[in-house]
Amino acid sequence: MSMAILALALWLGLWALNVWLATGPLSDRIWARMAVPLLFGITLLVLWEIAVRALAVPLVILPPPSQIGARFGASLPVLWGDFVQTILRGGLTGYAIGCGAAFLTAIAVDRFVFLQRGLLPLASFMAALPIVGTAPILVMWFGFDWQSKAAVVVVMVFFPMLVNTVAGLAETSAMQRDLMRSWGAGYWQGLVKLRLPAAMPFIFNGLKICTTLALIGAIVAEFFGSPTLGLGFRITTSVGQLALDMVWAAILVAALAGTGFYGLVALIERGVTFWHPSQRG
Amino acid sequence: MMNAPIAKTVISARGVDLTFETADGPVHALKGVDLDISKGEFVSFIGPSGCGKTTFLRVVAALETPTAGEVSVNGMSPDDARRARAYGYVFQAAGLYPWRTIGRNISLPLEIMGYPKAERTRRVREVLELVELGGFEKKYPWQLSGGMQQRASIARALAFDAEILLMDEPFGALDEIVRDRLNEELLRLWAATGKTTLFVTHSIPEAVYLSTKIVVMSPRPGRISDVIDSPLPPERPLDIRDSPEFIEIAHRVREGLRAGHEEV
Amino acid sequence: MMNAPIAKTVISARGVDLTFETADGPVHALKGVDLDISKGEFVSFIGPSGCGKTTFLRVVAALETPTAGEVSVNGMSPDDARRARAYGYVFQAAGLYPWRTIGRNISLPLEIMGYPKAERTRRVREVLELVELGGFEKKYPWQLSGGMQQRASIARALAFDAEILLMDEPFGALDEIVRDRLNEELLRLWAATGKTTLFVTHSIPEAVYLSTKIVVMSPRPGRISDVIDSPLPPERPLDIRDSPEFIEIAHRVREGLRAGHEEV
Amino acid sequence: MSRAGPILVLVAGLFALWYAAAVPMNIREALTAAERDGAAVQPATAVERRDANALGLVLANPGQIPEAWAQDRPRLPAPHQVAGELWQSVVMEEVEGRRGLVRSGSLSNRGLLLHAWITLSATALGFAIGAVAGIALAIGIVHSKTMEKSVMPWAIVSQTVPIVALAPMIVVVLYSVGLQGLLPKAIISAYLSFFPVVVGMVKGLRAPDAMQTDLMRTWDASGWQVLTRLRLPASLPYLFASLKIAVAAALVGAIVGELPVQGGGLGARMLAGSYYGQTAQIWAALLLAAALAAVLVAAIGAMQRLALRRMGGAA
Amino acid sequence: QDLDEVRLQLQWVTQAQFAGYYVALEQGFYEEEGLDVEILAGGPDIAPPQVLAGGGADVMLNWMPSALAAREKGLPVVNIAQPFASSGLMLTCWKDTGIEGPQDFKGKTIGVWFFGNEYPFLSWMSQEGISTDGGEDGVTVLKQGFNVDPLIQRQADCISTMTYNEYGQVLDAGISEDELVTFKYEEMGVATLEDGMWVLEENLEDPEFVDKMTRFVRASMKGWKWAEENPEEAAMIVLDNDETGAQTEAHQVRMMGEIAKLTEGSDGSLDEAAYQRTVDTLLAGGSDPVISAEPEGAFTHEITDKALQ
Ligand SMILES: Nc1ncnc2c1ncn2[C@@H]1O[C@H](COP(=O)(O)OP(=O)(O)OP(=O)(O)O)[C@@H](O)[C@H]1O
Ligand SMILES: Nc1ncnc2c1ncn2[C@@H]1O[C@H](COP(=O)(O)OP(=O)(O)OP(=O)(O)O)[C@@H](O)[C@H]1O
Ligand SMILES: Cc1ncc(C[n+]2csc(CCO)c2C)c(N)n1
Ligand SMILES: [Mg+2]
Ligand SMILES: [Mg+2]
Repeated sequence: MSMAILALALWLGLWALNVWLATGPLSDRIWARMAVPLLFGITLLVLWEIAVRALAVPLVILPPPSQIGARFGASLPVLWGDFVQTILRGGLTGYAIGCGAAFLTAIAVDRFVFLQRGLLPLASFMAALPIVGTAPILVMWFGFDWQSKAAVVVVMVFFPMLVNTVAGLAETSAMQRDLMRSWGAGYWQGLVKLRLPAAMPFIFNGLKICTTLALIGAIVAEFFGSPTLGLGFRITTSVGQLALDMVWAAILVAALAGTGFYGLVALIERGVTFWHPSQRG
Repeated sequence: MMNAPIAKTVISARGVDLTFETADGPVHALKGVDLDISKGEFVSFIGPSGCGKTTFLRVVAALETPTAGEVSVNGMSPDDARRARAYGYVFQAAGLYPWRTIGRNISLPLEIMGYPKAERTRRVREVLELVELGGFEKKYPWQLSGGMQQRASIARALAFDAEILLMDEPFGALDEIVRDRLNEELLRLWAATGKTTLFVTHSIPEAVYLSTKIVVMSPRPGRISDVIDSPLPPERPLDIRDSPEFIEIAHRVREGLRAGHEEV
Repeated sequence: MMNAPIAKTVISARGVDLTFETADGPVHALKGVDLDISKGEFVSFIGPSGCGKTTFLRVVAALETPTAGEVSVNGMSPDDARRARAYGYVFQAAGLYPWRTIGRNISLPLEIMGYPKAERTRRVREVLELVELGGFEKKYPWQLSGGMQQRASIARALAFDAEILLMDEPFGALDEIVRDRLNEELLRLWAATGKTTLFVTHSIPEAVYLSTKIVVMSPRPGRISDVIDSPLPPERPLDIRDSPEFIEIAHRVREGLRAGHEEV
Repeated sequence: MSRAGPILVLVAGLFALWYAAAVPMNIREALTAAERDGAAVQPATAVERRDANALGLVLANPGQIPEAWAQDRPRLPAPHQVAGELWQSVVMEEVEGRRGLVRSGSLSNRGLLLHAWITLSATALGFAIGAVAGIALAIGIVHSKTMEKSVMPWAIVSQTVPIVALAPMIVVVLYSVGLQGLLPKAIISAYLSFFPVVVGMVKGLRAPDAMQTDLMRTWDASGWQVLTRLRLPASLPYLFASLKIAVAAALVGAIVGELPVQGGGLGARMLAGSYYGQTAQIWAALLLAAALAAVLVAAIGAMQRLALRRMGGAA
Repeated sequence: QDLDEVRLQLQWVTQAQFAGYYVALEQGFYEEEGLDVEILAGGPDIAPPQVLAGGGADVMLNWMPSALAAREKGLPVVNIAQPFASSGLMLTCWKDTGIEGPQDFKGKTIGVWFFGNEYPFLSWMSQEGISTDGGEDGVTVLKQGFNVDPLIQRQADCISTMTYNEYGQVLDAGISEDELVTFKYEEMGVATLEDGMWVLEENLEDPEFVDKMTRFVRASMKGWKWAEENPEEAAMIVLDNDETGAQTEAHQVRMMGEIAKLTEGSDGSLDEAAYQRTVDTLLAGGSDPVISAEPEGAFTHEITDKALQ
């Protein structure tokens, strides 16, 4: 009980500090901007630690963050290998291929009404080819190594990217299009000079959503067969060994990689779509 | 009321009707519009708000298809003329692309039409000076005042060599002084290049000062109620606006406008 | 050059500076602006494009914060006045919400301010008639011509009882006849309600015809170059524009404008 | 007809491609089977064939092509094999099966309809939770700087946690605290679907331009009024693009939530199919799931068109 | 009358491997003992020890290596009964790879189940002195999904199979026995006990729980014996309980037949010799043994003794 009160007090205190940091006089300092999410995260972690200890949650169900941190620190070489295998080889390759293919498809769909009528419904058919179903098949086709993981990622990111790009390409105003017409701009010119720039906010939406999907895809695909490394491999084998600290250390790697990846895309987005009201804020 | 072609006819409209279908019934934007415009003419369109001026310009530029009637531009369909890059169009609202600076907005049609880079830079400079926006080349549209945006959009249409200039209230947001200056510039440019110009305005003096022909329109349905050929000489100093001929034409235009309004 | 308060001062600006930071250097939009506006005055702002008229109105409406200086409205900060719903603002561009019909666009501020439904319907009807848009209530903005959109946006600002009316080139896209009519209407409305009005225009006759006070601005940095109090009587038939007083004030304004332009 | 035309043409093309692809995919097994039956194939032994190019094998043994479409455990079942399985599990099982609709009065657990229904209900619940949570979070983020700065990064982190990997564990843990049935699956499904909605809606709610928000300011509209009268309508294109993705993600989530094969569902079906090497079974469940997704996405597309029409079909 | 609730966590999806329990349920053996039993199907990534620890089940089925490893990890689980007398685990290889004995594994690719099931294999390899890190002198280990595709696709030279399930699937794929070489762990002397019933140690202090488990084990063993005698009906009962409806009758009947060979001769009580052999195998795991010390109190005869009275 007293633990609960302590936890609650801690939460309120840190939240208040956060509100002050985020909106107070220091809010535009760079360190304050970094501190806000960190503080929030630390709050969560501390609460987690308190909860696990207070409720005596068995270690094989949920280990406390301190133990996860220790395991993470002690397993860096192993986790690095997993990171390279899953994120760099499987995830990134699949992300690049999948988003690229979806982008080109979106342009084809945009160019030919025929494809728009025929391909879009088919693509949404592909949308929920659930990873559970596709992964075993793709592992069967492309083998155990990262190639099959990349293939799973391709299938996963294709639809979100396609939907966003198609929506983005439709996002021009009538006057903007009329101008292009009045200059006798050809299809490609209209695309490159008008529709693509106008679509960028949507395209980056897709790219951002896909970053996390790519990670999930690469990790989960490893459940269905893998070499003896990779984050997905680590997670499943460690669950089996009840080494929950290792499970969470692997998840930590995924979270760090994912956040970094997302942050990178968001950064590029800021540069590319600086003109959009949502960025001018 | 129709105007016999004097020189080579560039634009010819015959019985043009245009009806917009809207959720609560059709809107007759144009009805039985007949008009011939010769090469090198400067034609002003004047008429009450909503009478179809913009719509007519859009029909000429192949942005709207008439429900009935025929339009030909240089003997081709408006759409072919569009493809042949015959038009420089200044829209009623500025319509600048927010992701491009003013300079790059102006150079956009030049890029599209394949002008070489050096030429683009030169022309952008030139037209920016012309509309008195030197020094704003690197700004983004949302960093400009309303009138500045409008001037940028005028500059954009002037930067390339369109045979036909379509200008929809280009000077609406400008003060008298700049407006006078730009009127003079436009006239000079027109005289020098002989571009056929279709110009929508709400200012009677402006229409009379600039035009070789003034088309007065009346609304609902939009049609041409008067076409006035200007007897003013091609050389027009600003103070021509005090001459009796000028005042007389202005009067006729005002009467036409008023008649259009009363009908409603 | 400053204007001593005659009656109750509603708006008072003291040494207002405003600088925009842009990627390629700061832009001085306003510099040392001092101005007092009394209750019920009709003040026109005139000046070259880009001289800071819009910016000044935005400062008064608490949409922009001055870099230096003080503005007070009814003795409070502009922001408090905004919260007290003191302003009816007509922007330079129509700014209608594309997903609402004209009628629902006009009723939007009324909804926000909590007018009851019947009252809203009545007022929407009324102002639509006032701006001659009866029958277009159910249309969407993109189905209207440029001038009609602008009128709709005027109607929107007139529909509710704001104490202070801020109008940024409201009649820019209207023809002379409608414009004259709306000028008369506006004057009538102003006389009837005694609303303090800040009015940006590029038309010298319009400014002179409407105003009790004309503020002439000059650009880069934007500042007030002249403040002219109009000696014209409150009752103003349209033909007052031919009176010698009128022509004399118009001349003074034109001189002020020209001076502002030459400086640049 | 003009709408269906392109779809039909493309589907036909897809099937042709599918049949064509099935040949090199399955040729090895087909040849092995033929070899066992004593037919002469080129090259003669499996070991020699292992490193041979699949297309080369097809060319060397054109007579075995039909065999590639008739394998029991194909790498890629031919369309008619999948169709046959679908017919069996959707129609025949219900009509003739011991536990089918006709004999038992309820849907058969050996048929696919029951499993599709189980998955669909978890999807619907999860999508509803996810969409509402996503919109709510986006609204919070747009309105509170603190929320934006502290929650948004963690919303991102939450998605990088391979929830799918933890799904079985979560289901187990939830079970041990007494949550069972639809809810654990729906929670996973919601977890996957809320994120696209947050990302899209944050952008969409911020899409109104300066003039539109300034107007609201001059009227001193409250936050709620700005939200309902301006931000939400302006965000609709973003919302619908996000919802389409979210509903697909919700379906994936529900299926993943079925990984601990208890209780059936299409996910359980796919997985069980994979454990017992029933390729056709996997494909049938897969196609049904895809069809389900297509229907759900199309439903949202219809809502989108309806909403746009009601909003004047703005140009 | 009030029935006592028991939740049993299986370690895999519903199949004839667990026929005894389903039979006991369907034939009312549990009810006769005053028990209301809920059988929770397992699957990949469900770790039964975790379910037990979380309070999601009262008793679990588990392979002894995995259970003993959990015990060392601080989750004190105790074997209360061992219906499976022998192991069904084996490696199945293509004969044409030239593999004849364990020493031929060098340089080959071998599919292994992880998730706690890798322990017996790792022990075996360590006893044979073969490295599992790939290369010429070691084996390349793949984490095998739970099906036989890697063998059929020839992505692996050998894969793990159970006599009662995967091996049958290999045969179903049209491969004849003489194309294959098999290595039963039982015959290699590295067999570990499978499918024991395990509970949390702390629960055993509660006499009521012990009583409940006694009745549970008694009824379960009755179910097993019934299943051994009526394999076809037992398979049908399993099929009826399979919520996915994915299994085929033929496969389950054959599985029941094979399972019966493993449960044959067990009355449910743990054979201490087999236990010791399992522990020795696990301790012999070379540089990375599965368990590091002889377990204490990892099993009890208390319940089977009472149940067999
Ligand atoms: N896309 C459209 N859909 C429906 N009606 C339209 C559309 N565009 C224009 N209209 C209607 O057509 C009529 C003529 O419009 P147009 O824009 O040509 O007027 P205008 O003469 O340019 O007026 P202004 O001087 O105000 O710009 C108006 O009544 C308008 O409501
Ligand atoms: N958001 C902004 N960022 C940067 N500069 C701006 C911004 N808004 C306005 N300016 C600059 O401030 C100056 C004054 O602009 P303002 O809009 O007040 O002019 P104005 O008098 O209303 O002109 P117009 O008659 O053309 O509407 C201009 O030079 C403009 O470029
Ligand atoms: C979660 C989990 N997955 C797999 C096994 C290993 N296993 C035990 S029985 C069996 C099925 C054989 O047909 C398999 C693969 C396990 N113990 N726990
Ligand atoms: Mg117009
Ligand atoms: Mg302005």
